[in-house]
Amino acid sequence: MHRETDTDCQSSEPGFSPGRRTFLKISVLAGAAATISSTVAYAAGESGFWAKDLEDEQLVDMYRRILRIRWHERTMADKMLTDPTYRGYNHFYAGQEAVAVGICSALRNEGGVEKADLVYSTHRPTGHAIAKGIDLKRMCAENDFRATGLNNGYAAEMHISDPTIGFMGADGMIGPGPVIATGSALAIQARGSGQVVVNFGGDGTYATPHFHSALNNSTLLKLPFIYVIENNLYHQYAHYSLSVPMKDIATAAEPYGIPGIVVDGQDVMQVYNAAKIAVDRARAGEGPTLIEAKTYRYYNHWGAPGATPGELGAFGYDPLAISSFRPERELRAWMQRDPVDISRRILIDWGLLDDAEADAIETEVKAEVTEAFAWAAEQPLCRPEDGLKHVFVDGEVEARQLA
Amino acid sequence: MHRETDTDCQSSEPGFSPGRRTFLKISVLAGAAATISSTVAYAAGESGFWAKDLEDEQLVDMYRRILRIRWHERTMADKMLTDPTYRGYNHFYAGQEAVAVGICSALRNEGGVEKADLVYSTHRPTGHAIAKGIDLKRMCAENDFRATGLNNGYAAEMHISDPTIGFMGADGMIGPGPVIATGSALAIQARGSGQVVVNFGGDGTYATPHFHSALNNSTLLKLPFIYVIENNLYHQYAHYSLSVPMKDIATAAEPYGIPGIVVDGQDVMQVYNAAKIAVDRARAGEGPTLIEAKTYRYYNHWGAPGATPGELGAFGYDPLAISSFRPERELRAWMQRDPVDISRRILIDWGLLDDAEADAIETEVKAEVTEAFAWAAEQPLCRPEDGLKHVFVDGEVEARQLA
Amino acid sequence: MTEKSWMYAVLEAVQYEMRQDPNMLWLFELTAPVASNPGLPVINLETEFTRKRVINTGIDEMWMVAATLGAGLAGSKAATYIPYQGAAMPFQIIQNHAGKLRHMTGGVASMPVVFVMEMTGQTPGFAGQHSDYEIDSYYMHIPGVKTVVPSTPYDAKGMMASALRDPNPVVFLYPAGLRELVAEVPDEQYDVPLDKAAVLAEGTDLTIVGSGAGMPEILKAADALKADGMSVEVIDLRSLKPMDTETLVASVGKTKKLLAVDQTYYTLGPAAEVVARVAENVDGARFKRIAFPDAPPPASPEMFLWMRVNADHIANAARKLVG
Amino acid sequence: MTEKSWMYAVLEAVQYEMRQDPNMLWLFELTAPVASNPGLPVINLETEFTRKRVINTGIDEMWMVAATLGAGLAGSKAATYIPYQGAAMPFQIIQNHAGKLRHMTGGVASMPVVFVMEMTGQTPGFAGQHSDYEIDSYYMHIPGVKTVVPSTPYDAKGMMASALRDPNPVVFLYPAGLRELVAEVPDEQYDVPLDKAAVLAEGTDLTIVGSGAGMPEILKAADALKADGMSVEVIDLRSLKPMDTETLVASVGKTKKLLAVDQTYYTLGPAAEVVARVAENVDGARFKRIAFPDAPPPASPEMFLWMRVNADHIANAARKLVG
Ligand SMILES: Cc1ncc(C[n+]2csc(CCOP(=O)(O)OP(=O)(O)O)c2C)c(N)n1
Ligand SMILES: Cc1ncc(C[n+]2csc(CCOP(=O)(O)OP(=O)(O)O)c2C)c(N)n1
Ligand SMILES: [Mg+2]
Ligand SMILES: [Mg+2]
Repeated sequence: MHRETDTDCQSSEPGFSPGRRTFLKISVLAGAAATISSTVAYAAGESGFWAKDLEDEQLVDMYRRILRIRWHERTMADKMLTDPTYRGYNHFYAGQEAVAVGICSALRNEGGVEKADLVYSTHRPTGHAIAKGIDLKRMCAENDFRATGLNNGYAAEMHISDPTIGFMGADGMIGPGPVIATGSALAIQARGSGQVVVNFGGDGTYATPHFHSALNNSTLLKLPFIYVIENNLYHQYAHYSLSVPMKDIATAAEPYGIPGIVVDGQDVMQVYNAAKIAVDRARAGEGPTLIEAKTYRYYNHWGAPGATPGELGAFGYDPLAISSFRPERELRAWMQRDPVDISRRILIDWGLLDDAEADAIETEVKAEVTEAFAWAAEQPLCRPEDGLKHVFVDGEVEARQLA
Repeated sequence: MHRETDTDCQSSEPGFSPGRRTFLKISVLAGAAATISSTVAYAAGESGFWAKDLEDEQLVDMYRRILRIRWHERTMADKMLTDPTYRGYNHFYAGQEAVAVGICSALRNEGGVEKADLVYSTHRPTGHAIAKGIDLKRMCAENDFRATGLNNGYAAEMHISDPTIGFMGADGMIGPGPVIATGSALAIQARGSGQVVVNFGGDGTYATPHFHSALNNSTLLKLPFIYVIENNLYHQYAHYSLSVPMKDIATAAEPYGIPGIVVDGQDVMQVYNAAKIAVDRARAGEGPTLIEAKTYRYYNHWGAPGATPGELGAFGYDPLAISSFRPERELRAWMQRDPVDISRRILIDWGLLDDAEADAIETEVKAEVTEAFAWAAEQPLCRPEDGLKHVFVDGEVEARQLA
Repeated sequence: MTEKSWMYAVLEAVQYEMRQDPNMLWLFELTAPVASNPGLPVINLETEFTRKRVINTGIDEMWMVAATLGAGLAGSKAATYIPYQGAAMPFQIIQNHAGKLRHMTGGVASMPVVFVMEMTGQTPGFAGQHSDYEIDSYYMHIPGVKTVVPSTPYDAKGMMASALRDPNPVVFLYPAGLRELVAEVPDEQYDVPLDKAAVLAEGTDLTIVGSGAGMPEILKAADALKADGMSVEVIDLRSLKPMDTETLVASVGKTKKLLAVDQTYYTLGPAAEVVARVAENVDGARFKRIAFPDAPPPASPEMFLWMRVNADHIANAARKLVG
Repeated sequence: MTEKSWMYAVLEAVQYEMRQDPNMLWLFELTAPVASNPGLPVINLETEFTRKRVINTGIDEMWMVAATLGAGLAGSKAATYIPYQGAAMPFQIIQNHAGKLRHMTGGVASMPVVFVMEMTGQTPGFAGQHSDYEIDSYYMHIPGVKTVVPSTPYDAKGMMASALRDPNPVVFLYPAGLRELVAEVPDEQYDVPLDKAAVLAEGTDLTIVGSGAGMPEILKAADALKADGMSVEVIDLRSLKPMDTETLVASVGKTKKLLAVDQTYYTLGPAAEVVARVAENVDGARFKRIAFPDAPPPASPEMFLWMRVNADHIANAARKLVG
């Protein structure tokens, strides 16, 4: 059992991002992912640096989505901390934005469950949902338990879903999600619809029995399935070394004979690159890929304990965390390689934006987020009796609490 | 998915067994297990050939136990085929005897659950039970549903157990056994009682979600746990390539960072050697080992369909096997490396026995088995009402089938 | 209309739906979807629809059910056949995912899936895990799945057709002890509703209610009781959830005596729900339940056969209740 | 005798047994075995007994339960605390192994183990998997395990002590909604039996039966009904299996009216067993059940709070039944 704190990602120069040309050269030479880990055979760099081929518009849109997640987070945290009438909650994703956006940028995000690429999310879903293109207003309304929310107030944060964009939903359980996701990949393979299924899962999912099941069956059947592990070093209040015997979870791919890619989860271009490789492989019928993105969350496991209104991140200890604390310095070191900063600097460096344009986008996104929360707050609450609906496609169940 | 029939074991010269000295040299040079597979890093030969250190008496006893299993099998098969009043059944183990005996010869087989090494078995348990030293008469009575059977007639073949010798029992389910076994190893580690836990499992257990759970947790906690996979190439009616994406299941040990040993399951000395390495490691507190024994069963999955009275093995197709047949030539090729023959030849070759002595042992064992079946047949049947007992330690449950 | 085995009749229903819907999947483990019947073509789903749509897996029933669910969520109809040994392995997937996803997503999740859960044949001699008959209770408590258990080849085919056409997840309990039953079964596809009990015999003295593998012995007992001159009403639940309260209440409202029979353990078997629903709605009736004792099935046939509910047990209980 | 929280009281019982038995193990996942109480020393099993005996694991509840069982089989007393999110993950291990092994081995397997299964606090807002209260039904059908659910800190401590001393596997249901209840709890170790219901109030007009997290609202309703002049007998089941039929039958034999209340879904909740047992044994009584509807709990507090059984629902049902 290795117990040292993983600091690989921090050892790179904070926020460093070379010019577009230099960057390309580095990634071709060393492999984009190889800067993170040399133990993994299948480095992204082997296949070239695909982010270069994206349209300028797409690249800017990636930045915009990262910002949208970030400002949704910050607005929500502030609401939880300052507005006692606000009932919504969140498993905060701030710090991990580049993972969701990098992956979803390699996917088809339209056309419903029969055409779009499908994303299965976790108990920490809002970042994935925004990256996939969810309607922000209706998501905010859902998280605020409103009848006009994305899921009519039945779901709230931990179960939001929107199949029309291929966002198959959050799941409050750790383990089953990836296995269910392989079933979607099986259906896609059988009907030949050319879609790809991505499952997001935390480092905590490695220890579940389901982990083996998802990788083994998707390997045996060569399914178009991508398992993205967001290794943010902690599952709830425990360091991942308590449940994972290897440093890089991606190495778990080896015996199955499928690629295991370790990628810097703070750099959206590197994440995109890894995703592109896996998506191409999946669409070509070559089978699954395991991607491990090294990343970190800025807030505590759930909600905003330890956070301060108006400030990013939760530096105070989570009062619920009894056995395993996240050291403040660890958190601050990770924040020096912030995914928002990195993506902004890359776009400026590549000459796609200047500082003023980047700022303007941020201002727009903030307004958009503020408006979404405001819209949500005005939406109607649910009617109690509607709880009896949607158990089955038709009809209602009986109100057994009443005599 | 590799689909070629695994013929590695057959490519060795049938029944070949070099003289004791030559043998030692080969195993030291090439690694006893390395003759089976070169893909596995941890070859038994690295650690020397331990079977040489066994007392002559122990070596002869290994042969005797192999014979005891074999004649129990043959007698049972003949009874099932010829005696319509006989109600017992078996998941036959013939062909795999060297695995059970090789492993159990490296274990402590006395002292109850607090002192003996513990063995968890499968739905195919009688070979393991005999190797561990079970009372043959009482086992035969149990398999014949007798009140004086080992488990008073409640268990029958698929659940026989005798904790007094550390035989923790058969289990009719595929998957949970190994995980439960790791819990025994945990208890042993905590109380410092120095025992070792061995779990037998078929190649079919690899695909279960439990496989990962057993290996991961035993690795994280460095438990004295040995997972012996008896890869007999088939799980029920399907070739193992349908559920296992690698050729050697032992390679699944790699990402956990624990040894994965491939061993020739037909040669009891090689199996013993692998077991000794794993047992020493476990007792030294160094953690678990995965051993894959390449072997083959001579009968069909369950019972004796396709077999002929008085003949070893079932060459007729199993009428239940719809999707995957075992080719007759595959079976015949494996029978050329029969574990009974190999162990006998080794002992003769090493000068421990001559042909007449070996024959005499076989005659003794046959008589012992015949007597056990005869004793069992005379035992009393169970009293119906006793079915209400043993649900809890005390008392009985009510007879709810009666108004 | 031809004499068909239960097994064949069920596969006929599956074959028909798979021919209609080119995306439909069938996942199995050891029980290949193959059946033959005198005078009829062999059905072999694996060869007819190829391994793309008919998937043979390793020993991982959790995956089989989860994958079936995932196929449904992606818009493809799917069904899986779980052998009885693995019937509790995927429990959590059905309980926490299939059963909740529709409601938890506000009606958005689509799950046109069928989980065929084999129950043991309760064969004497195999003990515990291989002779039990208990999953009906576990699966019928889950909201959001329909849990059904036919008892005749006719119902088995018709309910399989209905289950495959139902947009909701259906747990289709499949008592292995019945799969060799033979009866007249129509050749064409037809629906048997998934929410209606069947009144198999009408009578006025007593109502006997059971389900699944319990029905053959109940019918035998009813014959014996009729021969005694008792007027017995026999009800086959068919659907455990939703349970057809109306039919039960109407019957016991008339007979005022209810004997509820379970093959599973007494405590919290389906018969508890039967008695409770009727007791809430019919005043002044008398009630009795018989069931397997609250003990795992022992291997010894002597013990096991005494414990498993049979026609004698049922007839005796009926006589006590009426007499 | 000191005022103690439920949580603290339970850990006191565990700490005592771990001090007695140097081999006893405790396995946990996210809920560290730590509790504090005003005026009393902090209990921290992990620091007191070290990580050798108090094991913090990854997210694998199946392993936690299987390992606890395996420890018991090897002769070491063991207990595990499963958080509610994982409460159905180890279902098959308890159902097919812990529940059957003793009987299947003819009495040979030893299993001095306790599975503490947390149930959600039924907190509004979390929906489905995080607000349900349903595992009581699943676990109480299993033969060979005792399934208990205390409702007060006193019973929680005493039943934990009894469970840890019991040589049989015990499923100790732990409603998270009650863990902050505070009451007088003795400092010394004591036993509360695992097979007896508790009569919390005596009365003659009506019997109300419930369990676990349902009890506080039942007691509130009973107070309201008493204020109305109704004489209400209140029974806390405490043990779901074995169920204390005698106490139930004696009570309804007297009151002739039974209101059975469940926090879980209506169909086949423990209340079904309560009604059925009484209906079989008491003639001429009247029966009513209320429970959560057969629907997963929705996130919206407006919907959820209307659906979850509360004191008003109970009092209204009682008035209908008696009036
Ligand atoms: C089966 C199950 N057990 C326990 C939990 C409680 N739980 C919720 S989130 C979580 C930690 C997940 O960690 P990880 O997968 O690393 O994701 P992260 O929270 O770091 O994003 C746990 C244990 C759960 N939801 N489901
Ligand atoms: C959970 C579960 N699923 C299915 C079965 C049915 N079954 C019994 S033995 C067996 C095959 C086991 O194969 P393997 O592990 O290779 O052992 P072998 O029979 O070859 O000794 C299967 C599928 C079972 N017992 N348990
Ligand atoms: Mg994590
Ligand atoms: Mg096998």
